[in-house]
Amino acid sequence: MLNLAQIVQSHALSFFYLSSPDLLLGFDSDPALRNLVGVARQTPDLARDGVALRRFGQRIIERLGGKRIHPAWVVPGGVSRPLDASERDSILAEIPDARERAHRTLEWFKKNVASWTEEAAHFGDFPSLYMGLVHEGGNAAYSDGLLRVVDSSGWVMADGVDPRAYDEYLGETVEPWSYLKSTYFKPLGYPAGIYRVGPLARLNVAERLGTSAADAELAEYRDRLGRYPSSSFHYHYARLIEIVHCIDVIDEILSRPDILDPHVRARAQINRNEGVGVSEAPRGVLIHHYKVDDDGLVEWVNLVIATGHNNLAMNRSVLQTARHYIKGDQVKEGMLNRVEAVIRCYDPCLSCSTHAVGQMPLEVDIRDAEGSLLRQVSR
Amino acid sequence: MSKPRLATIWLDGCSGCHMSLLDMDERLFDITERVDIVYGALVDVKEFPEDVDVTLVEGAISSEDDLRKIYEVRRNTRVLVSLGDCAVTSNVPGMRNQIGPAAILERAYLENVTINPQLPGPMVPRLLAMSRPVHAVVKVDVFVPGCPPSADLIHSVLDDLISGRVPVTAGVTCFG
Amino acid sequence: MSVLTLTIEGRDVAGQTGHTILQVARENGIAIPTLCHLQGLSDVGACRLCVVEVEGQRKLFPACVTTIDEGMKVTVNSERLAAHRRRIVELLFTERNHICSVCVADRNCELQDLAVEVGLTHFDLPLLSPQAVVDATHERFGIDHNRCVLCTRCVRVCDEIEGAHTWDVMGRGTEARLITDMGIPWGDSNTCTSCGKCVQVCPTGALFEKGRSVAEARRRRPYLPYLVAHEGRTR
Amino acid sequence: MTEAGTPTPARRRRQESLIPAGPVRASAHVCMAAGCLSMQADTVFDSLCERVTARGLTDVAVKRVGCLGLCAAGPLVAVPEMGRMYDHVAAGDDAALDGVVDGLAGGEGGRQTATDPFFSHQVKVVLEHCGQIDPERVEDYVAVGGYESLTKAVTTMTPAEVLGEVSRSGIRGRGGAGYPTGLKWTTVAKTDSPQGKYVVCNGDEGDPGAFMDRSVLESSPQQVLEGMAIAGYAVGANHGYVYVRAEYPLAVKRLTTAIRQAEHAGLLGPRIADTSFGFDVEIRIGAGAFVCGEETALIASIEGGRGTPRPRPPYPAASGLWGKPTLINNVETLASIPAIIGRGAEWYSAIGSGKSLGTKVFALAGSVVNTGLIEVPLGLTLREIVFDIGGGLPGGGKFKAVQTGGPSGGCMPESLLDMSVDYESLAQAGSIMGSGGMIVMDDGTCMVDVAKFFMDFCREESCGKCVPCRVGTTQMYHLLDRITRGLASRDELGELESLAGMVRDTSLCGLGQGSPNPVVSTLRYFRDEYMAHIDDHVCPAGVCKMEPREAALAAGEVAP
Amino acid sequence: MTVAAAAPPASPPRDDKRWRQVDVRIRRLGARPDALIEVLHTVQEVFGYLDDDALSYVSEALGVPPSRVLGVATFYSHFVRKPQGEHTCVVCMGTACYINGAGAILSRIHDTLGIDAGGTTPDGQISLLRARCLGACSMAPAVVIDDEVHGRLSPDGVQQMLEAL
Repeated sequence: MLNLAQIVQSHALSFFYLSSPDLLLGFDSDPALRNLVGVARQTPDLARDGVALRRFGQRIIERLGGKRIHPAWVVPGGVSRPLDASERDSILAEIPDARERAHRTLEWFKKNVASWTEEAAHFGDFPSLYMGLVHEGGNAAYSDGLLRVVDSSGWVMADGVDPRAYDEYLGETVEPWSYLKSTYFKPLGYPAGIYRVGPLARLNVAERLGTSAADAELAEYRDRLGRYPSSSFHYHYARLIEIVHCIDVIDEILSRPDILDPHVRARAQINRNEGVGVSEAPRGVLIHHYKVDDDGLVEWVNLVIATGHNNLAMNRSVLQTARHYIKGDQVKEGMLNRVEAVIRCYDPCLSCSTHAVGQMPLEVDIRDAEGSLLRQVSR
Repeated sequence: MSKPRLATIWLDGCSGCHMSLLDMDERLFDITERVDIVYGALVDVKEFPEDVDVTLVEGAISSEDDLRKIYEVRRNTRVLVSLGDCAVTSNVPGMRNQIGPAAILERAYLENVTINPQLPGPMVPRLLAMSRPVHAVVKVDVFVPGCPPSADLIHSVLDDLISGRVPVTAGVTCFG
Repeated sequence: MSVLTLTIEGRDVAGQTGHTILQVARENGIAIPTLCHLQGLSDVGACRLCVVEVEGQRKLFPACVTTIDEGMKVTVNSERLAAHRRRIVELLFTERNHICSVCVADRNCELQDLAVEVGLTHFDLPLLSPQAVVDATHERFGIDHNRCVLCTRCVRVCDEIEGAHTWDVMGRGTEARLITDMGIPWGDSNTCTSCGKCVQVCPTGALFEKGRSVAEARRRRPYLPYLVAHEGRTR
Repeated sequence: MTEAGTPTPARRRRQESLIPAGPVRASAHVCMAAGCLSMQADTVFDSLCERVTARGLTDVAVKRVGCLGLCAAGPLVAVPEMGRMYDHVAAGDDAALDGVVDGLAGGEGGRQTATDPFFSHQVKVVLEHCGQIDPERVEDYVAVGGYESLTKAVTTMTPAEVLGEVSRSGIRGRGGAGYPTGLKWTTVAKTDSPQGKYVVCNGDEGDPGAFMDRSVLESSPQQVLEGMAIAGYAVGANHGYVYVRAEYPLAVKRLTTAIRQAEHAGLLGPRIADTSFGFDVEIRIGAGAFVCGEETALIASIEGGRGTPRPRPPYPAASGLWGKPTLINNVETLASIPAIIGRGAEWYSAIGSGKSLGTKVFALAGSVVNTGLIEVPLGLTLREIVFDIGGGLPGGGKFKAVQTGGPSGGCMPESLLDMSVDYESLAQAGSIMGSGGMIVMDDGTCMVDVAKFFMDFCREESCGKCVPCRVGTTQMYHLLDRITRGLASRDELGELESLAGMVRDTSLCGLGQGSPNPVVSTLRYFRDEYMAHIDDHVCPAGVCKMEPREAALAAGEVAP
Repeated sequence: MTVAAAAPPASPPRDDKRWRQVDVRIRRLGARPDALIEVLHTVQEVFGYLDDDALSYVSEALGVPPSRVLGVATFYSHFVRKPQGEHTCVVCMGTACYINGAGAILSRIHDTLGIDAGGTTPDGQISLLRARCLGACSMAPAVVIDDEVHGRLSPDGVQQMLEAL
């Protein structure tokens, strides 16, 4: 439930705080106004929905983990204390409002989706693999389940993969120009093994989400875009559907009879020296692999962060968007903004995945056919 | 009288402090009405502007890029606020100071790589020998410790600054 | 036991001969910051946080070990003392690696509380960032030398209350650190009775209970009745 | 009393002095202290014995003695009957050796100690017998009046009278703090303790650049033992400890011999001078910890523990070794007692001036011609000591500062050369008397580097118990290190000064409280040198290596 | 928790007769706990250094907790816990020696022998130690090689002496 709340708040942040200015005010609008404040002024309701949805997710995290950022509730062996009735009821009370806002935003998005057809066609629309966690029945999984990889036509490249075997399917490589490592799908090798994770990938990989309202939206999503949409632009649409889904799952979980059961903590000694944990973070598959010594001290760690999985896809998308929108040597600000907007589709968290570079330095080299440099533009 | 110019920047940090800034929920709009946000994660400005009134700095100084930016921020800011434990004490980024940057880079980019292991080259900013808190490099006017500082605290600090008061965080909040 | 009268912070108070300034102050609700002091253990006057001014004396006196005299005029809060205490807490934070955000004792640590009490918001001095190890060889407990402030409460409780004297300090100056027996891993000690008193008295996250994470704050000393019963007994 | 050494020229069993049976017209005193010994003084001794015997001078003695003071000119041979001193009598230098023997036979040569400034300014009380007697023969000490004071005290004076004599003499602790000795003795005497009391002689002498105690222990160990016994009688203690540094093996050897001989001669042990008063002495060897010079740390060390000081009160005088009243005095203080009891308090208090009475032994070292040991009445000026007695700086070097008090002391610049050397003036000048180390520095010395040297010393010698000293010295050292590398800013200098104040005020013992003194005093008199390092990135004395600015800027080590 | 290691034997295998000297010293001092430092001096004189076996043995013999014994053994700089080289070279770093160039001597020795203070040359020949003050200030800078004090040395002089060893 903590993870689902995190997905709701993170998706709200990505859609409302970071991407809505492009979508609402237009990719070519005045950059000085093209931000959350601009959105708040133009469509206060949408902005309020965003803040409310994010607060809904954060408040759940705060109640369970004591604080909104870096909560301390999950412990090795379970959680540190059970849920009490008052917390459950106060969350349940907020669900209707959140559900209504989620649907309203989804409807708004669907109404306007037509105005972004050009962007949709050139924001990283290329065939690639998709990876995500799935339950046996094909339902989308967010905190357990097994890994499934499908290609852009839906052919299942790998299924029921136990997370412990992640390193048989995923390889990592380094590019000299970035602290963010690139992961690739080993069976296809590098760079052919390009794959995407996150909302777009999850909806492609899963048969269905598992909650009625969300599955209805999913069906409409697939009617509009096809069974396996391949443009990264649709991350936005997928995110909104996932918000609806997560809210409903939280509702289900809280309605379970045993939700208040006090047995929430298992205690164990060090009976294994290695462990792998995989979950679906808001931005995609998150892999934690630890090795400990016999006393329980962590000796070795490997974390593959969601944004890392998407690195190759993001680079390919920037290339595609830049090629399309930059013609001749004239470059309008809106064009450069679109090059960045395609990256925002992935909702990358460069800090988490690199811990070194906080800001995206954007430099565009404009070369002529022979490759000689015409102009260099940096933003 | 023109509204105070507010900037936020995040160096070697996990963005938790910026998330905490957003966690003031609706009060954020009260703040954005009373200031002009001239630089930061929420606005699309690439160069750090001049004569900024208040800059919230999250994150430690760990790379040459951080160093360049913090000098630039200091040059153009009246009140520099060290926001969060990373900026105030170098916190988690500073944990590598015990073993130095080389060991970290080798572990990530040589040992833990399947094909063409290499240390990221000249285009990316070099890591400094030591990751330092902001005030070890430039003068800091207000310290807001916490990992992250609570949304209420950030709101009260901003409220004080906007109203011309000097915020007092001593004895109010602590590290961690 | 004759009673002596003195003034602390301008208030007339009385205390028994042989009692310390700290005892009398606390009996009268006057707060004095302490760290290495723990009621029930002998006092060593090592952290110097409780130094107070005594009228007519240039020197400062640690309240935890200085016994009261008739007509003594004690100042507990002054600008000078506040600055000294802030500096002492700062020195402790910079000596080793006290990263509260990732510490098992976050929000449950006396050093962290002291930082708030003395109004410390940052460190002007550089962090020394020494290399220090974690010994988790004991089945139930572990020691993280990064968090140790060398207050020696553990040494004293193990010696004076448990009587095992498993803990002691080795080395000198800032190289000093805690050892079990002949500097062997804690799990191999054959003097340690695994009673856990040291873990309960440790003010920071240095001594911790394995398996009990930051979310499960551990119970603190007030629950150790036998400590209070041995008030000030030294051996 | 054993018979004096036999004159037979047979090979002596253990280099005993060559003493003729008949009357002695002249005697050659060969200095056997560590300094001269390291320049093969024992070979010099053998050569002189052979030459005197070969020349058939049957009325000439050749004696092994303790420190003659002028170590710079070692190996030394003195002829007290003629008031002469031969210097640089190198082991293989036949001309010098023959020169001495000619002198003994009635010729000229050597320095006239009466007129030589190094000797003429001195007033020897503690060092009176140094260089006169053979430290390893109690008979020599007795022959010059040794143990008469002890006998006088135990047979003719009551403990109270002894206390009164010492108090009236005005002598103050020679260990460094200058606490009135009489007052300390009285406190111990007043505290009754059925399980007994102790007298402890503090021979830890950890101050770098100080070797007074070593010379006294190596040259006249009996004098110290007699002082301890008198103190024991006065305060009611029957047992004493001498705590000597492990770095002084020769002193330990001679002290052990002295104790055995004294006990053998009934001067120490159960019944001293046939009275009911008994006093025995045990040696405890230090193991290398400067902090053990501090009283409570010394006690902890004698008790077999880590030398960590304890808060005071309770003072050792009331509750010290194993909780019993303990009198702790420095070697030099105890070595002065026999003279005070022998010649009376009035004689002693006539020496010196103001509240600093009696004499003080100083160890002159560093950039000075006559490095060595001197004993002068308190109140002499620094100029007299450094230039008249010390002979000024070698090779005409330019005087810059003189450091007294070791790691807890301070540096006095040229402007204070005419200041009188006594407890009060030194304290006012920001230093302390300390144990007596006096190190002269020429203009080739960088005062910031000296401050860093002493801080490095305190950082390593800190026992680590109390926070201000353990961490304070380390942080002050880092600040000083940055200054000497030209990386520090003015703010950091402010940090250093504020930290110094705090460490002085809150540290538990003298080591911590005194550790900022070298920094504070060099800042007081040589602030311009600090500013040269900080503002101009230059070391005026050319000692410190400045780090390149650009590299430091690029690494974020310095602000622009 | 690993099975508790068998308690170390009451006294380590003492076929070496030098232990007898230690036993005599312990007996003469009445095996009292506060004779710890004196006994450690004897052990170091006899064996050249204090190894863990010796410390455990002394701990048992005097009834002093092992942690306290190690605490004392590591507090004092005179006690060494690693075997020393054939020859010892002690450089005095007292004030008088320091300002007369002891630093230059120490770095020259470091360059000659390739070890730092507290280390021993790989061939076990020479141990380099740093002393706080040897009381030979009149002959600053002073170096003690195998208990022989050498005064007023130059870096070259020291190098020659070391190479002669």
